[in-house]
Parts: sequence; structure tokens; C-alpha cells
Amino acid sequence: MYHTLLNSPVSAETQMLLPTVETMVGVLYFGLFAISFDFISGYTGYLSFGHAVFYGTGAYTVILIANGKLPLLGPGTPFMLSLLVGGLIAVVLAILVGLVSFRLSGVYFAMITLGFAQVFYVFVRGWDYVATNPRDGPAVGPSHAEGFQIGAPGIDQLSLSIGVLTGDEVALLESTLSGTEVSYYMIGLVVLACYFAMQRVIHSPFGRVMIAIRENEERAVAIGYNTYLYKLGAFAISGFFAAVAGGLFAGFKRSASPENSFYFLVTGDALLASIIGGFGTLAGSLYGHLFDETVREFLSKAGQGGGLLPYLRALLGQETLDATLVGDTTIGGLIDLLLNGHASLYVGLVFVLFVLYVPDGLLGTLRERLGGTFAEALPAKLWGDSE
Amino acid sequence: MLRTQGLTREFGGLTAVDSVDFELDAELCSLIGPNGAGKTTFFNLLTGTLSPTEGTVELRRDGAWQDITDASPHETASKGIHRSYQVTNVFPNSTVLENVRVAEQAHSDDATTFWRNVDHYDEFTERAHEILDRVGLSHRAEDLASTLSHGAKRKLEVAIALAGDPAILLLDEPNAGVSSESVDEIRALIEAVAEDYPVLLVEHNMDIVMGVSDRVVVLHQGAVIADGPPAEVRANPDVQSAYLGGYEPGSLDDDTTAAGSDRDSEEGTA
Amino acid sequence: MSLLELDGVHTYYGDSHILEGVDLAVEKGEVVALAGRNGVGKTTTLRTILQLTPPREGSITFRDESLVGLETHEVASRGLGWIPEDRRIFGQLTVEENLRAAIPDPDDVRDGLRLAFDSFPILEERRGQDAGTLSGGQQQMLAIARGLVGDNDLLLVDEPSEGLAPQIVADVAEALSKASEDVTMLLVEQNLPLALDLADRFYILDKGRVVDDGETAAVTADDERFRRYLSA
Amino acid sequence: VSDDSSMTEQDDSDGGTTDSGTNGESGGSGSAQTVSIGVLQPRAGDLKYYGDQSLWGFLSGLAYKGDTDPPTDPGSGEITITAGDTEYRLLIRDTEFSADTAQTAATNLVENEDVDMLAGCASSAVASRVVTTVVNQAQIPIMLGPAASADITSNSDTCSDLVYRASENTAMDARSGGKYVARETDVSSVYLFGADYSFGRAVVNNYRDVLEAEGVDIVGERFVEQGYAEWEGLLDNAEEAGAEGVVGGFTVATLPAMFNAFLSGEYSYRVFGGFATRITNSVVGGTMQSVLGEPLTAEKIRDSQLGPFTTRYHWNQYDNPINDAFVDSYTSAYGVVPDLFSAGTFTGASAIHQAVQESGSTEGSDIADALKGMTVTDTPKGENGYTFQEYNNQARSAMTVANPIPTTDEWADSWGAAIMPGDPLARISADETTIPQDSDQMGCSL
Amino acid sequence: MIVEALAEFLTLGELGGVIVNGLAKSALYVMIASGLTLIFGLMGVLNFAHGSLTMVGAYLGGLLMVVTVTGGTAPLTRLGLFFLAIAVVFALLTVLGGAIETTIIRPLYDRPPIYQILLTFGLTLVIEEVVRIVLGVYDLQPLSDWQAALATKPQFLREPVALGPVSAGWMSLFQILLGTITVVGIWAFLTKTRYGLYIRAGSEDTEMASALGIDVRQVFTVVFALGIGLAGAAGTLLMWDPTWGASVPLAAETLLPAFIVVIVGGLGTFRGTVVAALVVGMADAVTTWWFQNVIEFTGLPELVLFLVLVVTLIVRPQGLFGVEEVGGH
Ligand SMILES: Nc1ncnc2c1ncn2[C@@H]1O[C@H](COP(=O)(O)OP(=O)(O)OP(=O)(O)O)[C@@H](O)[C@H]1O
Ligand SMILES: Nc1ncnc2c1ncn2[C@@H]1O[C@H](COP(=O)(O)OP(=O)(O)OP(=O)(O)O)[C@@H](O)[C@H]1O
Ligand SMILES: [Mg+2]
Ligand SMILES: [Mg+2]
Repeated sequence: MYHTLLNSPVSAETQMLLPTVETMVGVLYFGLFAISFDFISGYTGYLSFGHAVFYGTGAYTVILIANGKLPLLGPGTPFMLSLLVGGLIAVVLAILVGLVSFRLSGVYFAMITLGFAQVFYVFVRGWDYVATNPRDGPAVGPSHAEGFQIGAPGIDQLSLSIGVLTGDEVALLESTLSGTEVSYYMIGLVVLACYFAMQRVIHSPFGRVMIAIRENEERAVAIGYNTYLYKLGAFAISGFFAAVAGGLFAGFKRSASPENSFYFLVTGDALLASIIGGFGTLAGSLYGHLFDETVREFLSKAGQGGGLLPYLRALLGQETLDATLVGDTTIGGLIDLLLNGHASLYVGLVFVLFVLYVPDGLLGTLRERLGGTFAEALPAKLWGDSE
Repeated sequence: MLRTQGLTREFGGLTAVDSVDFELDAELCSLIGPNGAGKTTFFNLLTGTLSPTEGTVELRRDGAWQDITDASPHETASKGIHRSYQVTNVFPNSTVLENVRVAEQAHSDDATTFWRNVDHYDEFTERAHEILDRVGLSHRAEDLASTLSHGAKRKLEVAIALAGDPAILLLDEPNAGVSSESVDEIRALIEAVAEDYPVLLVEHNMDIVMGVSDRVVVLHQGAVIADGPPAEVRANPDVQSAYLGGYEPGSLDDDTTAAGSDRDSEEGTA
Repeated sequence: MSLLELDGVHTYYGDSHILEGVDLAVEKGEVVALAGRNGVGKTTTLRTILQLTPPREGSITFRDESLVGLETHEVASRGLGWIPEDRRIFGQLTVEENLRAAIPDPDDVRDGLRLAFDSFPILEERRGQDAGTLSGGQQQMLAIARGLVGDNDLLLVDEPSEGLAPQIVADVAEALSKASEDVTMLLVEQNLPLALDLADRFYILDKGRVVDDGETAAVTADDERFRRYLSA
Repeated sequence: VSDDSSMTEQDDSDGGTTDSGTNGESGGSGSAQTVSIGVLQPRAGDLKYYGDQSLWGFLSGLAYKGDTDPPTDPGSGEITITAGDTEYRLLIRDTEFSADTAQTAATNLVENEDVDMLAGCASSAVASRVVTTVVNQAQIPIMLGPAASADITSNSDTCSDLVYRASENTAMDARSGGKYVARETDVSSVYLFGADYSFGRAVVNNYRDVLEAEGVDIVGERFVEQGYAEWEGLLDNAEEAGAEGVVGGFTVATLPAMFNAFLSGEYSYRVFGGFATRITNSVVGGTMQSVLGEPLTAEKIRDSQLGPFTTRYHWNQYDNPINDAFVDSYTSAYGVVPDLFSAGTFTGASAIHQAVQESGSTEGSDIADALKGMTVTDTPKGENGYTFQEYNNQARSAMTVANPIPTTDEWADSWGAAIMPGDPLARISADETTIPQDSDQMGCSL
Repeated sequence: MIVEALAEFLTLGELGGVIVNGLAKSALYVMIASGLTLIFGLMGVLNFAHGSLTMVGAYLGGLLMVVTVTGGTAPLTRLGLFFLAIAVVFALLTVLGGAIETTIIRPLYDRPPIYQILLTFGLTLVIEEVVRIVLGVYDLQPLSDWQAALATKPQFLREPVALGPVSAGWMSLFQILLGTITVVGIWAFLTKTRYGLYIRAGSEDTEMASALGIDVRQVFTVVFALGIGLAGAAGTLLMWDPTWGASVPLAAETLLPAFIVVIVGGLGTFRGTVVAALVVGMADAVTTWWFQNVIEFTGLPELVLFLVLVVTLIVRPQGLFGVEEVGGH
């Protein structure tokens, strides 16, 4: 599908618009993180502004294990087990943070979780144990040169390695899937499983209590729910999946840094994803992040083969570009000045327009338009062939 | 079933509930008193929403008294003390059915189940429908609670309190804002549930209070000033002056300024 | 010309058609009661007049001026006051601040507060208390007082006696009756005897339409006309 | 992967002065042999200038070898430069100064564009990330630069026979400047400051080693967050500790605030360290103007006790035909003089071409083999100015020490900062600048 | 070691210096937080663009100073021009704030606050990139402080002044003065005009407030605009302080502290904000001293604000002066 488009007459346009497979892998694991964020924030109404801590925990755990830096777990520990360990550490962390934070609500909750997260962030940045330069973050070293395997641990036939450079290639009928593509499907598998697990929770009695808490916590207490425990439980579940997402990220990228895992702006990205996708819709977050990434990539892929800038350059032709406007500014120069490296400007504009004109988010709006049952089935359907 | 001893609650210098000794049996007991007498505060103390400055609250379960003074609201609720709120307090963006269903679910062991779909728990939904039938809201089951009219929300209040097989029902002005024709429905409803559960009712509509109650307790400035069968309480001169001496149709035609200033002094620090 | 006139007013919440052509008029100096079962649209009528829920069709004129299309605060500043059914006091403001917020002219604050405190002395005692911590009935008194202190020509009153002890109901009745000497009123009240007592005329609303109206002097609370529309 | 011609942009640099006419269509199947190099530099954003001068230096190096003028700035994308019978297809990628972006871009270049080797990386964090996750993983060589942390070529984690660096590093700054200060000035006690990340730590460590070895007292050492601004107290501490000299291992994010506090206070010590790029000079020059008052004079600067500073390379420090040609062609192509990083990347390019010629191969691994131990013929520091050391593949080259002076009229246009390096006070020969093989700081032995 | 350091810390000179420094920091925190308090604390609107607007204020103020001040301008004239610049920037940003509110913030009041985050975050991206583009045209470094603007500061503000045994900077005193003026001004606005009451009423129940004849929209516009104006004025003040200075990262550097001050103080109370600014400023000054003299952990200065935040919220979940949630009836 992807390839056919690239070879078609509109290939320049396609190239400009379509995210690369590698971006899509990022959409998957970060989308999972955004989903886990939406799980707690969108359903209980408690904005977990420090969620990046769990993502970072998952990522660092995977790398530390691979580098043989976690006691008892050698570099050879199966990736799936590392994910689980990262998830469990995050659960413990979530419970510790939650014990204090859930005494608060509203913005205060958001801010105290942010506060905790920043404390962890500063700590991890200064912790020499994790990497020689903790500020730059750890990368998977020679002790684990092969790719991380997703699948049934121990059974090689049922496992495939992920990573652009380290992933397995798989021959399928006429074409072969590259390492990146294999990663896409394997990580997609894990993400899908996690999504269904969270979906399950939301539709369970427990999930209904989460919604009741969002709707009116005082009344939820008054009808007999110990909301504190429910919130803690939801937070722990959410933290677990956030850590799995972080683990997938580290497994694919083979590196992490405090800035791209523990930093509060990482939570910010998840927040954006879930609002764009539709707050409190779970799967929406994934689409939200896909949208966010596509826009960013479209605007910033300057000169890397796709994106708006090179497309404009090619479209307008050299003569138009060299034409002068005022003084010695050429059209090309102006385009460069306004576009090159200023993707954020346009991303920002897109956000503003989004909030004003698509208030319920992508999935929220879709559900509104299409009504209940179909919309329920839709995410799963779209997911299957979202590439 | 439920008793308090010396129950007191102060807000700053104000004693909202003043050493109340009270016991509720399997009966329909009404709690009346002027505005600000401390009725809602008393409810809040019984349910653990507020903790008392002094005194105890005890609940009888399996024949033994159990101290629940320091229990939190969700604990009292799960011990079966259910309440409705004076100011509507529901889950606004959930459906009417879900409002009741989630309350019903609170009293099962399945509430913490996170791996099974709610649709597997038909019994909650069925019970919720029954309760909605009972309060006359079944035709609005699928509407969002926020779109109900005021009167309908009052009914939903009661429905939520009824969910989950209460041991004791505390109803805080279930009739406020309910139109006169529905008042009769609600009155019938109260009488019916009182057959099944002990009920403590706060109500300003004297027709209902006098009509349905087995017993009436009058609170004034936080303290109990009368306690007895309706007829006796109605006749009590203290109650008359503190509370009942109210609006009579036609009274507006006479100039009643004098009566007004009279009451001022009694209102005092309610 | 009447002080307030509604003509063929249609109002919707989203897709649901609530008012299906309400016609009514209030003359200056009158107290008019609006009765009807739960959910027939009484509150909606008041909200429509205030342009909180603007009508989709029909005209609303106040002192010969159309209110349709105005902002709520513009409607209010033309002399319409509202005592809403669910009180809607500002819970985080003190009692006094609640009242002050309702008095547009700073010079009138003293008189306004006096009027409120005279009608409901308990409010004076609690003037510094956060309104959210008042008892339900006290909040209701505050809501009524807040309606009274504004410099209004027409008061839209929604269920003023709800949640009040019989004694206070009498106070309220008295305060409203006293206020009605200066202010015209459109009153929604479930306590029919009280409503009929206060009002000069009444309208009965059913399914979003006015189905009956008349002089209160001619009827009693258990009149057939009421029973037909007010009982199930 | 689909045909490149449909997706690569036409580079907009066909100004007629370059002989890059064969780009695109040839697809590598022309008569000439083709080496494709993935170039990783910041091409946009706040630190674009780092990328500019590094890339321009690299392009100038290849152009010099091909005897043409350097092409106008290609931004990012693809550009072809021919030198001799070899065509260099440069795939230039914007790293946004971020390790993540750089890693992604490098991975992509290796995986999808089949580049023969990589070049670039403007910060140490970016460099070590690319080396660990891409170079080592894909076994593809890289010509690093201008990332300057000495660590990369002295730490066994990152140094390897795939990692070459012609660009000068922080240890070279310290060894040249530190020795000069220790030997030629009366400074006998020094307080060290550094930003708390790889670059700053490297600077401080390198200075400490050198100065201690020269018998200078290190009276204190402090790391601060990058961008730290409350300098007064810290500078006071240095004063109290009896420092006669202070070194700041910072970049443009921190230096202005430090210099501002230093110039505003009355401190008895002097501040020395490395001479930075034009943007830092322009900011620091601005600071000097604002504190010392305009116009700046050589005297005011001298009295301010700022300097001397080591320079890795500045255009006016070398007088030889190659440098002259470099400065001329660079200035006319880009409107500014070559800067701190330019010589290193120029030499990197020059070395690559020399390696291709010597090995006669365009394979990355052959090029890497040829680079091993190579003495680079054409460099801005003169003929044979750089030599790759066998034990760590870091090139050694000469350094100079200079004082800041007000920018002379000659360079006012093409330098553009208020201060510039003056004539060299000293030259440190190549064999004294780098960490020797037997030093205990050298963790790399290839 | 610690004991010695403590003894030194407690000497009059050191402690006094720390206190003056702390007051100056508090003054700056109050300046950057007060606009946010108005908007966030009273209206409940989370304005993530606050920091960016402070940054714009810093550049605008700097620009005004750079064009009006020449090398020969007398110190007092410079001060005068500076006050003028503050006034002009305040006016410009107030207008800008009004425009922002009426066009894009207004549709959001009846939506959950989360949308305001997305919108104002988008705004931040736009503002910062526009600033970068403009700086690019004039070849200014976005990352480091704008030196030309710093240079317009009169010489005496760089100099120390002795207050008994305590040595402080004139700049600190100047900042304390401006902070005090701001606090008094806002306090007067909130208590002497009816706006304070209207804002609080309006943010609690818009419908009811408008039914009382309050033009809630206009009130919100005015308050939002003033909040933005204050952000800008604060920026102009920061432009002269080398610790902050006009630079693009100033946006992020001011946003977090501003949020933290507002939260620590408790939503909706200006008094709380002032006290919180004092607490945070003092904590900052104290840790700065400890960091410079004893503790080597580089993350320390960065952690202070968050530690103050976390500790305050643990002890007082509703902030120092925030109102506890009202129980149900
Ligand atoms: N926000 C809303 N959205 C949708 N429907 C609404 C909304 N508010 C009210 N309704 C519906 O409009 C109808 C009229 O409501 P309204 O509040 O006007 O009734 P009312 O006559 O005042 O009743 P009550 O005596 O119970 O207060 C009701 O059926 C109610 O469910
Ligand atoms: N949190 C509080 N802080 C201060 N005073 C309070 C608080 N809560 C209640 N009060 C006061 O306590 C008194 C009792 O209030 P309560 O709500 O119990 O009255 P009530 O009997 O339910 O009245 P009503 O019939 O009007 O609902 C009132 O005067 C009220 O103002
Ligand atoms: Mg009550
Ligand atoms: Mg109503």
C-alpha cells in the first residue's frame, strides 16, 4: 500500500503527506503512552501531569537491563520480561506517588504530580549509575548488540527482533518486510494488546467507577466507593502501560534521554495527543498522536525527501524561487525564512484551530457523528490497516 | 438501628448540632426544624461526611452496636446508610440508568472487577430498572442526568439512595421542587420504602410529615426540642412557635409585620 | 402595551423542542403565577425570557422593546431580575459579596443590604460566611434576597419556597408580597396556595404551551382547572 | 526503496560556479565513482550557526580538493561535489541539535539511503548517541565534528576504528591554553567552572589534569546547570579561594551571564579558556560593550582581565596558501569568515578525499582503513597540518593562544562581532596538544 | 562542614544579603505571577502562553530602550524612559491580550480547562516561533540574553549599596520597589473596584452573574487583557536583570515559577500569591546561597521550586490560602 503510493504519479504529494514507517512505529509506542495517559486523566478526571515518569521508568528499565545494570537480571533477559519488570516498577512508583497526590484534586493534583515528575527528572539527569553522561541518557551498549525480541519469550520461532538496524527481516510472499516494518507490526501487536486490556478495564465495573469519580466524586464516595483506592488502582494500571510504552520506545530506539522520557513536555505531548484525538476516548489518543506527528513531519522534514518545504521548492521551480520580492529578499528566501525550522509555528496554529473547530477531538467528533455502536467498532477496524 | 449520643458539631463559634441523643428504630422518623437548625449537618455526621466535635454514632448490625463515629462516608455507605441530598448531587453526564446502576454496583463485591465487561452483570441493570420504575423515571433511563428537569432530578436523587439495598435511608427533602401532583407519588414512595427500611426523613412539607411519620423529631438551633408521635409534636407549643407557625393561605392579606419581628428573636443563632 | 409579552415562543435544548409556542403577558404592577407539572417548561420559559436559552422562534418584548438577540446581561440591565430554582448562589463568595454582586450601583449598596437583612435577619448574622456553607434554606433566602436587592422592574421568581421551613415560607411570602408593591413579578411556585395568594393572575403551562389562564381571585388551589393539569 | 529521482529535491545551488551538474539523474552509475556521505548538522533552530560553519567548512574542504568554489548553502537535502574522478553525494540532514533527531536521521541514512559513511555531529551528546546506536550497530564509519568532548575519542565505549575526528577537542583546548597560562603567565592557582554535562565536564577535567601536571593549584571546581545565571556568589567564592585564574567551560548559553557578572564585579583574577565561535564572541562583545562602555578599546579589554584564550582555529591565526584560499573562497561564498569549527570539518572532508584516492575504493570500510594514521595533506593549518593518531583516531593539529581585541575594520563585515582574536601569542605544536597514548586519561588504545 | 556553613550562613552580613536577595526574587516572582493569578486564579483559565508573553514584553521593552537610549543618556533619564517603556509595553500587551481573549479564548469558557491548555500551548508555539523569525531577521541570538537591551541599564543599577553590614545591589532594591508597586496596584484594583467581585462571581457561575446584569464577557476580557499586560510589564523588568534577560527561553523560565507561585498561594487568592512569591523567593535565595557555598548538586537550584510546591501541597492540599472545597448539602 505504502509502496504503491510512493510509485504512483502523485508520489511527490504522497511523499510529502505520508509519514514514514519509522514515524508510524513512534506513533504506536507513543500512542500507547498517550492512551495510558488518557486512561487516568480522561476517565477519572485527574490530570496526571507527571506521567512521563512512568514512561521514563519503562524506557530506562529496558536499557539498564540490557546493559546488565539491574541486579539479578542479566543482559540476556528476554525483552518481554524487561517490559513487565519496567511495568511493575512503574506500578510501585505510581502507588507511592499516588498515595500522596490523590489527597488533592483538580489543578493541585496536576501540579503535584508534575512536581514529583520534575524531581525524578532532575534526579535521573544526575544519576551517574545509569550512563556515563546521565544528562545525555543511556544507550544500549555492546552487551546487548542484537535486537530486542517481541513474541513468546524463549521460543525463537515465535519471536521477532525490532529496531531499524537490528530488526529481523521477514520474507512474506513476494515482498520482504524490512526491520522497521517488522518492528511496526510487532510493536503494533503489543500496543494493540495493551489497548484492548485498557479498553477492557474501562468497560468493567471498575471502569464505571472511574467514570463516576470523574462525574461526581463526592457522590461516588457517598454511594459507598472508596474512591481513593479506585484512583490508586487506576493510576497503577495506567502507570504500568505507560512503562510498557516507554519500554517499547527504548527497545526500538535503543537509547533514551531524560529529555525524551522523564521530562514534563513528554507528558505535554501525550496530553496534546489525547485532546486532539478526543479526551476520554482511549483510542483517540493514538489518532491524536498520529495527527500531531504527521503535521510535524509534514512541516519539518526539510530536505529529507518529503515534507512541505522541498515540495514547495520543487513545485515553484528555481526561477520563481529566485524572483525577488522586496529589496533583496527572494521568494525562496522568504519561504525558507518562514518555513525552515519553524514547524512549531504551524503546529501551534493547527492546535489553535483544532481547539476552536474540532472541540471533541478526532475520535470524539467521529463518535458523535456516527453514533455509538459503529464508533465502537471503528477504532479496531481502522487500526488493522492504518498503515 | 442507628443511635447517637451527645452528638455535637461546631463550625467556628457556631454549634450547628448540639449534643443530640437520638435513636432510630425500624420506623419512619421525620426530622424537622427551621432552616439552619442543623438537619443536613446531622445527616453529614451520620454518614461520616463531617466528623463530630463530640459524641458518638453507632449502628446496630447483627444485634450488636458498632461505633461508626469515625467511619468515612464510603464506609457508612457500604454499611448500608444511604442518603439523598438536599441539593441535587448526581452524575451529570452519565445516563439516568447508569447513575442508579453504578450505585447498585457499589454494594456488590464485583465493583473492583476490572477484567470483565459490565454487561455481564445483568443483575445490576435489572435492579436499576426496577428502582427507576419505582420512582417513575424509567422512561428517561437513557437520558443524561443533566438534561432532567429539576423535579426529575429530585426523583433520581431518591433512586440513587434506594440502590444497593440500604439498611437505613436518610432522605434530605426529597420533595423540594417536586410539583404537587408528584408530591403524592413521592409520598407514596416514601411510605412504600418505609415498609422495607428504616427511614429518617427531613422535610418541610408538614402535610407529608404529619401524614407518613411514625415519629417526629424537632431540631432547633442544633438541639432536639421535641420527639414523639406526629400529633403530640404538632401540639407542642415550643414546636409551634419555633417552627410550625408558618404560612397560612390568605395571611398575606393581613399585615403581619408584627409576627415577623417576633420570629426574628427566635431564629436567633440557629 | 404590557410590560412583558411573549408571543409564540419556541425554545429548544439541542433537538428537543421544549416550548412549543408560549404566549403570555405580564402587566406592570401585577404578580403573575406560572404553574404546571415538573418538566413542562416553566424554568425554560424564564430562561428564555432572560436569553439564557434564546428562543428559536417568537417574540419577547419588554417595555415595547424586543429582548430576542440581546445578551443576558443586557436583558438584566433593562430591569429584569431572576431568582433561580436551584439557588445558584456564589458558594465561594461571602453572603455579603453575593448581595453586593447583585447591586449595580455602589451608592445603593447600603440600602440594598439593609433591605436584604431586614427581610432575612439570619443573613446579617452570616454576612461574612462563605455562602456555600450556609444551610440549604439559608441559601434559598440568600437567593431571594439577591433578587430583591437588584434594582429591578420585573422579577422572574422560580420556586422561592423550595426547601424552606413553614415559618420562613411565611417570611418569604411576606417579603415577596411587600416587594410586589414596587416590582412586577412572574412567579413559578409549586406551593399552589401560596402562589395563588401572591398572584393576581395565573397561567398554566402544559407540554410547552399555555393551556389555561385566569384571575386568581376566581379560583382556589384545588380547583378543577388545576387538578386537570397538575395531577398525573 | 523506490527510485530516488522522484523523491529527492533538486538542490538549489546550481549557481554555475559548482560542478555539481551531475546530481540526481546520474544515480551513481556515471563514469565517476561515487561516495555517498550522510552529513548530520543542525540546519535550523537556535544553534543553526554551529551547523552552518561546520557544513560550510566540510563543503569547502571537498571543493578545495575538487578545485572549485564551495557551493552556496544547500540547506538540507542532497548536493553533489566532484573532486578528481570521485563524486561526493552529500545527504545533509538537520539534527535540530537533538540526539534523538540525529539518531533517527543517521539510522535512516544508513538503512534507507545506503550511505558509505557518516560525517558531522555538532554536540557531544549527539555524537556519542550516533556512535553507540548507529555507527557501532551498523558498522559504518563516521568523521565526527565539530562535537568537541575529548571523551568521545578517549573513552573505550565510543572510540573505535570506525570513529575518526579531525576536529579539535576540549583536551586540546586545555592542553594548549592550560600550558600557556601555567608557563607564560603568573597565574599559579585556578578555579574551574563547567556546565554540568559532557562538554563542560570534559573541559574541566582536561584543564584540571593539565594544570595540575604543570604545578598549578586547583583551588576549586564547580559545576552548574547549563544556562546558570547567578554568578556573583560563585565568582566571589573563586576570589575568596585565592584564585588567580578562572576557567569557564561553557557555551553561549551560559558564558554571557558569567562574563557579565565578572566584568561588573571587581575581581582580581583573570578568566581564560577557549576562544569561542562568532556568535559567542558577538554576545560576549555585546556584554563588554554594555559593561565597559563603547567604544571598546584594546586597553579596556586588557584591563578587564579576560583572556588569553586558546583557539582551535580562527581565520586570522594561520598564514599559508591553503588557509588564504580557504578564507577567500569561504568568505565570498558565505559572506562570513571561517570560524572555530571550519578548519576541523574542512580537514575531515580533505582527509576523506585523500583516503578515497589512497585506497582507490569508495567502500566505507576501505576509507576508514585509509584514514588510519593518515597525515592530511591539505588543511587550513598548512600542508600536513593534521595527523590521525593511530591509538584513538583523533587528529592532532597545532593550536594558538590569543587575546581578544576589538574587531578591526578589515573584518568588521565578515566577522561581525565586537571582539575577535588578536595575533597569536603562542603556537602550540601538534604533538603537544592531544592526550598522549600513555596518559591515564587515554582510555582508548586501538 | 555543614555546621560551619550554617554558622557562616547565620552571620548578619550573609543572612541579610540572602534576605535582600530573597525579597528581590520575591518581587520578580510576584511580577511574573500576578498576571497569571488574575487570569488563572480568578477566571480559572490556564494560560500557558503567559511565559511567552512575558518574553515578548522583555523584547518589546528592550526594543523601546534600545531605540531611545544612547550612550550619553543620563542615568535618571534612563530610569524615566524605563518606566515609560513599562507603561507602553503594558498598554500594548493589554491590547494584544484583549484581542486574544475576544478571538480565541472566549469560545472556551464553557469547556473543560483542558482545552485552554491545548489552545494556549499552541499560542506559545506560535509566539515563540514568530519571535525567533524576527530575531533571525535582525541576527540576534535567541538563546542568550539580548545584550544591547541590558546595556541600556544605568550604571548605578549595577553597583552594590551597603545597608549596614549587608551589601546589596541597587538592582535588588529597584526590583523590590517595583514589586511593591505592582502588589499595591493590583490589590487596589481588586478591592477598590467591583471587578474583583465580578470576576469571582463570573467564574463561579457565568449564567447567574450575567443574569445579575454583569457583563461577564467584558469583565473577562478586561481581566485577561490586564493579566497579559502585567505579563508584558514583568518581562520589561526582567529585561534589565542579567539573571533573566530578554531571550526566547525566558518564556519557559518564567512560566513554571509563575504557575508554582499561583498554586502554592492557593487558587483565587491574590494574598496567597503574594505570600507564595515571598516563600518561593526566599526559598530560592536560601538555596542559591547553599548551592554556591556548600552543596555541589547541580540540580539543586532547579529543584527548589518543585520541592516548595510538593511540600506545600502535602501539608496544605489547597495551597497556602486556598479555600477548602465546600461540603455537600
Ligand atoms: N439542559 C437541558 N438539556 C436538555 N433538556 C433539558 C435541559 N434542561 C431541561 N431540559 C428538559 O426540558 C424540559 C423542561 O424543563 P424545565 O426545567 O423548564 O421544567 P420545569 O417546568 O421548570 O420543571 P420543574 O418543575 O421540575 O422545575 C424537561 O423535560 C427537561 O428534561
Ligand atoms: N461548613 C460550614 N461552615 C460554617 N457553617 C456551617 C457549615 N455548614 C453548615 N453551617 C451552618 O450550620 C447550620 C446548620 O446547617 P444545616 O445545613 O445543617 O441546616 P439544615 O437544618 O439542614 O437547614 P435547611 O432546612 O435550611 O437545609 C447553618 O447555620 C449553617 O449556616
Ligand atoms: Mg438542610
Ligand atoms: Mg423548574
